[in-house]
Amino acid sequence: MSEIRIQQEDFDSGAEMAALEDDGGDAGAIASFVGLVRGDGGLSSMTLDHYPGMCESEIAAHAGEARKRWSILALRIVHRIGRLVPGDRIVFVGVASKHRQAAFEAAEFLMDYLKTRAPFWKLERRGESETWVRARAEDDASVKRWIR
Amino acid sequence: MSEIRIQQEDFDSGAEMAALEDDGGDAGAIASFVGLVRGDGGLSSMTLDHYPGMCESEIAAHAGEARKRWSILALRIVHRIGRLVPGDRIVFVGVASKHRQAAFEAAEFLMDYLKTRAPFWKLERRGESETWVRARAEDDASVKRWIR
Amino acid sequence: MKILYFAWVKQKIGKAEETVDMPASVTNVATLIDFLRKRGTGYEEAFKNPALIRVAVNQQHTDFNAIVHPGDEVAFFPPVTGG
Amino acid sequence: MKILYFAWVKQKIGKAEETVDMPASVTNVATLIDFLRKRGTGYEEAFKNPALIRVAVNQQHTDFNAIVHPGDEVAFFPPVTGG
Repeated sequence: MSEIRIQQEDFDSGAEMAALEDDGGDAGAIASFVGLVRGDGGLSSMTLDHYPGMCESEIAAHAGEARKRWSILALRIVHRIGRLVPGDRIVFVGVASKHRQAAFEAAEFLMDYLKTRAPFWKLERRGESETWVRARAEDDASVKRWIR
Repeated sequence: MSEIRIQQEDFDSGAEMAALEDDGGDAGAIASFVGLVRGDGGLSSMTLDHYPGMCESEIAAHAGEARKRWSILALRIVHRIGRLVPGDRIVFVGVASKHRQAAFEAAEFLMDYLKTRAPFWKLERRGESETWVRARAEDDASVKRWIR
Repeated sequence: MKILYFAWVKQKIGKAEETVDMPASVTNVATLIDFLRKRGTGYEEAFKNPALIRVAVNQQHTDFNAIVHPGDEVAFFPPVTGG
Repeated sequence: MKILYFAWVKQKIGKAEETVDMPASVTNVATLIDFLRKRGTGYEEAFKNPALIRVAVNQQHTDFNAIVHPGDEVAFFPPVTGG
């Protein structure tokens, strides 16, 4: 089973983990990732813009691709939008599989794709100045691992 | 901060995640892993033997090694011992870091080392027969990634 | 044709979406950009450096050679920065 | 010298730990194994195939060439299978 949500409200990482444990059936391994807003360089807030519709379909397509590549028993992705402050959760990705290698790889694959393909954009506020985050070459390099 | 526990009683993955989020300070990334007992091939229970003292020091040494290799803000390892049944949690590993690559790599590193170095042994029961789990060549190959 | 803008492309153009009648000169994304650039200074500013712009046609990532049709939904945005 | 056994090594020998006086013949792990094998059928059975046995001296993984001393804690066990 796959659950994919894009939402303004916060999520509970523990509740997402518990749901994965429940949905995972005979899973032996659950790998998860939580992304949080960092307060680096005086960041006061971050606002996430997104492309409704395309966001959901891009993420669903990559979840489908992950299911083709790895044996996945359950998968959950939650991505927040709107205004967030340092310490806030941004994203949860969790994968339940029989084996740990598959669970870790699928979770990393999904995170790399969220960073480089899913239509989200971050606007950072520091004091009075607002800047759109520029795509990192590092993220592009990271996603290239999965191309085959 | 590092928390390492070896215990008979169950743990709550969500509570471990919440503690990592609290301890992580300005972490941007938390990667975690939960290992569960699978009921493959009619497994009815699994009993974990361990070497008290050496277990704690081996795990602490590897947590220290992970801290040398990656920039880690918080780290939690919980490993259960004693009798477990299918669906039971065995192990939790969680790492908070500024960046996702470090968090994922450190969590995988710690799991690979727990599998191949920490003195735990699994006794599987299927019906009336009990067998000690043999070390998997795959796990040895997996840990070799980290040797440098 | 429905056109959507996101992130700083939206800010420069000053709107999130609009519906335009596709002129005969527009056959693909590149010629659509040429057409849009002439619509005002916000557009000119947004499309000044096309290397910074990404495009999706009908919610699929594509490139400037992609053919466009009157009923399409075309979105312009900077490289994505999610996760 | 304190000797510990784990997993099937413990089952074959029939005890989890014991204290032995180290004879002069014992200098390293290999000669300690030779000494222990003569203590009974359980020991002989446990150490029959030394390739299956791992050893820790004073709670550090090591190999059969490791030197041992009278006050040491030596543990014998199969390859670990944690996680």
